[in-house]
Amino acid sequence: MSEKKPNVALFLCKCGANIAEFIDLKEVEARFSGGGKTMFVETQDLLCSPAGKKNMRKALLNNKPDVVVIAACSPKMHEKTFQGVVADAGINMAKMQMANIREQSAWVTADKKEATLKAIALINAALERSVLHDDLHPRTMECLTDLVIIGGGIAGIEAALMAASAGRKVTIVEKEISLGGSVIKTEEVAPAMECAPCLLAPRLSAIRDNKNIRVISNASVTDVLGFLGNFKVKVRRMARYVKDSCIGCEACFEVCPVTMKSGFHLGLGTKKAVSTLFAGSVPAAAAIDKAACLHFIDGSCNACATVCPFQSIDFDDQDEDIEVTAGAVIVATGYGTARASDIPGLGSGKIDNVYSMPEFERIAGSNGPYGGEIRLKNGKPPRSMAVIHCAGSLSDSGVSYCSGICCMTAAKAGELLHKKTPDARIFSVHDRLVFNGPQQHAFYEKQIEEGTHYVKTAQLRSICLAQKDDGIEVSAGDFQPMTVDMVVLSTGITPPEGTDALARILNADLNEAGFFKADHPILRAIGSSIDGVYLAGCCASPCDVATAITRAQAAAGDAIAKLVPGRKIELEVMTSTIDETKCAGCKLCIAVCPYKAITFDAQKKISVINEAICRGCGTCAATCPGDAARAYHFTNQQIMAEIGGLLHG
Amino acid sequence: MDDFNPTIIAFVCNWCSYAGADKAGGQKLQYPSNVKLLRVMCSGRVDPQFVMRAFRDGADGVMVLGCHPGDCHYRNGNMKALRRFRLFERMLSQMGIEKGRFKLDWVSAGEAKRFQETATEMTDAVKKLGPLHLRGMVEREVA
Amino acid sequence: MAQKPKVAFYWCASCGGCEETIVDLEEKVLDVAAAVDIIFWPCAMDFKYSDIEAMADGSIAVSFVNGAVRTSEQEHIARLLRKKSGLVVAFGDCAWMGGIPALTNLKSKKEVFNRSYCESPTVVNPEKIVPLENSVYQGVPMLLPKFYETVYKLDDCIDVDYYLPGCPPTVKLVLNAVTAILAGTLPRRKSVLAPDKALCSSCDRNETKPDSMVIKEFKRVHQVVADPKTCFLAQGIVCMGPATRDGCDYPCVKGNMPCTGCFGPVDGADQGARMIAALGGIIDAEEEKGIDRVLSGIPDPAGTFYRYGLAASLLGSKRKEKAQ
Amino acid sequence: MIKKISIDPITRLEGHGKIDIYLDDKGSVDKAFFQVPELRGFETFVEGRPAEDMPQITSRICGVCPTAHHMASVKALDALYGVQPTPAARAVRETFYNLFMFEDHLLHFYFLGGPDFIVGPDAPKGSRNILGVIDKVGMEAGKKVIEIRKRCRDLMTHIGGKPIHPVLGLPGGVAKQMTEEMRATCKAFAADAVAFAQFTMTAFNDIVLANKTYLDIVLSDVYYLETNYMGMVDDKNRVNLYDGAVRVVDPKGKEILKFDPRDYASVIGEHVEPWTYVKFPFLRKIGWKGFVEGKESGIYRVAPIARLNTAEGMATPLAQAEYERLFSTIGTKPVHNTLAMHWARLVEVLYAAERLVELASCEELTSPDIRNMALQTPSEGVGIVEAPRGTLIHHYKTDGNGIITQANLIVATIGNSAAINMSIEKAAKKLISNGNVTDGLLNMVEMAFRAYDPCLSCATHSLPGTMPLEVRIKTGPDTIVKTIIRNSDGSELTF
Repeated sequence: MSEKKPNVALFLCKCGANIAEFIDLKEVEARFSGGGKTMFVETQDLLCSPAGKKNMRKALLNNKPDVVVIAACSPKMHEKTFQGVVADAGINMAKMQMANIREQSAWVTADKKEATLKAIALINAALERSVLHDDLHPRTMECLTDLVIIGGGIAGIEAALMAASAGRKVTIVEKEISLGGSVIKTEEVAPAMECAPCLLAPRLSAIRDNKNIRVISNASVTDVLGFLGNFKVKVRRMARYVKDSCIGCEACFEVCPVTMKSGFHLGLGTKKAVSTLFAGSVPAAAAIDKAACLHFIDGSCNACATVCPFQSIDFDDQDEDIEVTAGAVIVATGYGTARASDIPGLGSGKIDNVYSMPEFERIAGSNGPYGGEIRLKNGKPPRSMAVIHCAGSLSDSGVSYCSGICCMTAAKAGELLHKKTPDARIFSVHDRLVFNGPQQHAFYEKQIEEGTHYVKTAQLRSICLAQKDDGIEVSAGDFQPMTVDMVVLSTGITPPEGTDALARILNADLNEAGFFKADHPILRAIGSSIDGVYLAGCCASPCDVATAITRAQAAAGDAIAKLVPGRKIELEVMTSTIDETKCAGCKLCIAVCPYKAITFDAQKKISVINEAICRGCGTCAATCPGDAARAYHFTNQQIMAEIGGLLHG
Repeated sequence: MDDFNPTIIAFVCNWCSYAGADKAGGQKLQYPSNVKLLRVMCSGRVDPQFVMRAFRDGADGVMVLGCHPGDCHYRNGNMKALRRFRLFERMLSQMGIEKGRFKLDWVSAGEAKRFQETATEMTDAVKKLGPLHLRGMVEREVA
Repeated sequence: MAQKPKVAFYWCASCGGCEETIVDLEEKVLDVAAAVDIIFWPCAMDFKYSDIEAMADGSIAVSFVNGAVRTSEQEHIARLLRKKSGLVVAFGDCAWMGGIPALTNLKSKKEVFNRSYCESPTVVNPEKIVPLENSVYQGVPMLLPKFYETVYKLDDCIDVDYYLPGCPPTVKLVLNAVTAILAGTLPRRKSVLAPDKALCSSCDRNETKPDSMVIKEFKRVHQVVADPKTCFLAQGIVCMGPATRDGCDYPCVKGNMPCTGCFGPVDGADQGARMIAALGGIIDAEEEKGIDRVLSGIPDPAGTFYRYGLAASLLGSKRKEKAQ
Repeated sequence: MIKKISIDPITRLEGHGKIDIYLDDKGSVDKAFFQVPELRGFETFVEGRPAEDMPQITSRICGVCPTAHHMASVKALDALYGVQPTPAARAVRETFYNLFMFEDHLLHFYFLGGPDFIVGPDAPKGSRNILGVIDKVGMEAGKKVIEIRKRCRDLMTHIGGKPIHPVLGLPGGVAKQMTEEMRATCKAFAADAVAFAQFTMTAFNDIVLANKTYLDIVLSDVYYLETNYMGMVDDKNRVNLYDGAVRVVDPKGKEILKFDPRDYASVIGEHVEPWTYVKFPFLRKIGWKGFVEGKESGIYRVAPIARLNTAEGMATPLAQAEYERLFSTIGTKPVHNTLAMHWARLVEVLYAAERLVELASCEELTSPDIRNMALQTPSEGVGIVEAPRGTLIHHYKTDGNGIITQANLIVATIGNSAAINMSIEKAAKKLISNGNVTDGLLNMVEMAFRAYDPCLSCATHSLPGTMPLEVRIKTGPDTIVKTIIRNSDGSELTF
């Protein structure tokens, strides 16, 4: 507060008839003219019009008030506009306060007298608070421009390539030993029926050859500190016992005596204790499964090491903690699927030839356990198949929502079998169907033409599978039971395992479904609740490959646009601050800060706000029991004055 | 007392409730002029001191309006407000201030109608309760 | 008149603990006695005011007034003292914020009389006799001062220059104040003569408080055996430290009991509202039910957060119908 | 024609005290009233507060004897929650309590009551204060007084947080464990305390008892009042300040009541007068018979002499010896001489000091087992201690959640309020004749009153401090015949 009372200029806007018709502006003007309350009061037709702004500017330059109060429309409409005008007249933008007499009085109060009185109260409140305003100045900060991408599926890969192409250094952190994510486990991408591995192959090699991209595989993110433009990401790389010099020649595979179920094949196929994820993977290097390897169990075997032409086997490899700095983090952790075995009645795991969709994708995959040959347990190709839609979805027990993409995948499953065995009988047992847009819909029609029976049931939940001599009987109350060789359960899409943990590490919010919550569902679907943490692919919500890639591109693009080498980033102006002389270091503000912007300075024994992270919500100011935390532009004094103004206007 | 014309202060968060009020304005939804708005960035910014000051300075009722749970622009400021005012309300009732005079509620940016209804209901409720007369108390016996 | 500055003490509604602090100055009291001329006025003032009124205004250098104002007599004397004194210092919580007696502001005068004179288990009072401002006893008129509806802090009645916090103020604080007065090194008028910072800043248990603290359950002091080293809040025990002014050297905490807030709020804060806001913010519960479960550990918010300062809270007193 | 003499304020209990003496037309005393014009309403505002906060809230009833209220309150909480304090807790509490009694009694003897005797009733008023005392007993002794008190207060700070408004007590225990280091300090202090108590007793013998004039005053019937007496005793009917049963003897010294604290309400009634804020306790067994002396009066007295009268001895050897000497010297039991309070007080000082010695070497004192957590659902509890100024009673009722629903407090001094009235009247009657008020009146009345040590925290804490008084002889409420003012600096005006 300055010693001498600041001079206040008050502008009243008629807003055409919008305000003038409902509020007696003459009376308002009279109420605030003279009496020391204001320096001058000026009524204009349309303040936001070029003429209005020009007049305002003139009045400001002539009278040089310290503070400007504008009684007009909602600040959400024109706060920026008028901040510009006053700034243009050499007055700090924070020395302008709007009184929203249009939306809050003129338009909502029938009685003109009442409307006028309310307008007077609102203006009075604005006056009372505005004289206490302090200048605010835009603040900027140097920023890092590199990216860390969590997840090396198609979305992560796409984002990495895009950022790298813009010259940014990118680090991909992948939990598997090689990139590829879910798409690499898929044979084809519907409805275009593009070969998924073929989509990936060129991108994988591009990644391998790109100097700007570093891949840390067999690794996970253990901690993330910082904020947009300045993140520290801690990564733990698990030992793989094979050096990067390995090119994946597979020479060691033959000599490895240990055969085990392959996770890549979801247990349907096998691999050796030393293996790569798939042929031609990036990174190419194989890895040793320590739990299964005889060398580690009893030291009895050394076969791979002896046979390796590149001396790449390294039994002494250790887990390693790596710290990476970046300006932004892109989350591309993909999705999981509902566990079919959890679904009652559908006998997954108990009845032969009942598969979940991911399992079927492996079976159908040319890089799968059977080289892409769709077959039953007995090795014969299925003559008939039933796909159960929404398996475990739309239920309180399993996935409560519609994933929106499984119907397409279900149809694709039929198509895959149809291609291999054109006369196979295919049933699609469903309640509701979701096919978005012309391509998907056309694909659905094609299935019907090709003879797929779309069987509608209202009793999805009570579908029951039973092993019969001639196959698996699929029955529910309301359709003719069918007996088929193979049943595929179209399971719903869930957040991938570890999402909760990662969200905690990132301090980011999740939505009800457990996916990462978007900063704004419409305006900013690729932003998380944390500035500088982006969402690409399925981690925000289930989507098809095309959307996943689009999101990846959008996320990378937004990050690239925000973080430009040599350019500073603008920071929130209305942040909060802590008065060092008053702070007792009671720490209570630290817990309430939604952005972890407050930390405890052990030397000074006080709390400190990192104004680069602070978004100015003011919760700390409302919390501080010692009156040390202060929210710029919303200080206790200003708000108290506003209250007084409203009540005594 | 039909002629009793209460004053009600509503602390509204910038992102949801203030916008909701703007929308009510845009749709010309009429509500009692007794309700006067005060903008804060987040319902989590509303310090119980503000509410007490409003009562002391002559408000007959006070509302704090924020985003619906889960929709807070600042993640969970509204939940902090909820917890705070849960405790605060118990103190208020000890101080003899009736429940109906204070209200914490959620109004989203889209809920113009809900804003109108909330404002109207609050005004009716406070009208029924009559003047708070807190200043009557503060007008002390001491000269 | 002695050349030594005259210092007066007066007690309104108080317990005598503030005077006891003076006695606790021990040997130092002799130094103080040497430096100033301590005079006590109640006698002369209580009844016949003429000789005080005869004194020149401001002829008392400093008046230390302790106790809250509950009766017309106390108010009258406070006013007279103000008139005659250069400085008036509100000595202790009762004078500064109403103190413990201000908890009566949660009750009405009627309730006080009923409880004390009619409904107590030992009172034998079939005719429901209660003390009266004017009564006639055995043909003799008897007078008692007016008993107000509400307890007031001193500056509700008179202009106060400085405030000494505490229930009672500590010896150290009193000596500092007296020294400052004698040396003429008082801070700006209206100051509270103690650090403008919260207690946690000096409490040695603060370092045991986790940086980011949430509270899952509030425990009442009798429900737990408090660890003698750990921050009380960290143990889920309400400690007023964060919302209470520093300067007492936290004797209660050293006695392994939480701060109850007797040094009042820091400048510009309402102690109770502040504590409610702070504790409310860190409650670890989502929906109403859960929150209420946590809050059940604070059965008496008003009495807990305004233990010594109800008269100084923004609400001041339980709401009463307009005083006729 | 009624003449009225006002002594205002004589002192304060919960506030100021005021004495009105009315003369009949012959100019001799018709009646006298002791008025207390203030009330803070603790019983009312503690309703709704959590019981566990009572020890700290109720200690604010009196800043001179906060520990008495604190301890009565804690004992009420023990009863409320149906728990016995652990042996360690009990030892710590009793240590703390005896430190307090020792200090408070000494404070009274040297700072408040003592000057009357040590310096002398007829000594220049300006010197009748602690400085005067130091003068008389010698600077060395004077330093000793201040030093021993300081050590006592420091020790209390270590044990209970604060000497004024301590934070020690919790139901079934205490908040803080005592360390071996604290025990050592206690031991050292206790030894010196006994020595100092004996020193004080000797001073009292030499200066007061050896002085015929003083002794006559003590024994003069101006300060003689025959009443019942109340006090707490242990299982051997010896004085106990912290715990025990409450015993009542009649003016002949015969036990007429012995009750457990929880039954207090069936024993004690309180009478209300419209002209004062204090109540007048009496024995229900006899009933309220007005302000009268003797066997048929329900009025009883509390505080040191009352305790000695009630008990059959002291629990510690040196104190027991002094106890016997007191009664043999005065020659009656009970002793009805109000001024014997001072002597009795010193006997208790000695007892407290000796008790401290015992406690300091008590095994459990430093045990970590300071809380009994077997709390029962609370409903009602009574706690009684012997405060410096007499039997102090706290009684709480709560809901199942331990929130106070009703409280009743019988403050020690209130126990004497009726007796104080009568002592004043009696003194006045003896000292005023034909409307002549001698200047000596002020001090004599003051002595009668001060003997009760009714929680004087005002004038009597003054330095230099005589209690300022004003006597006005009036014809009717507003016409003043004669005014005598004695200012706090001792100067006296008559006009």
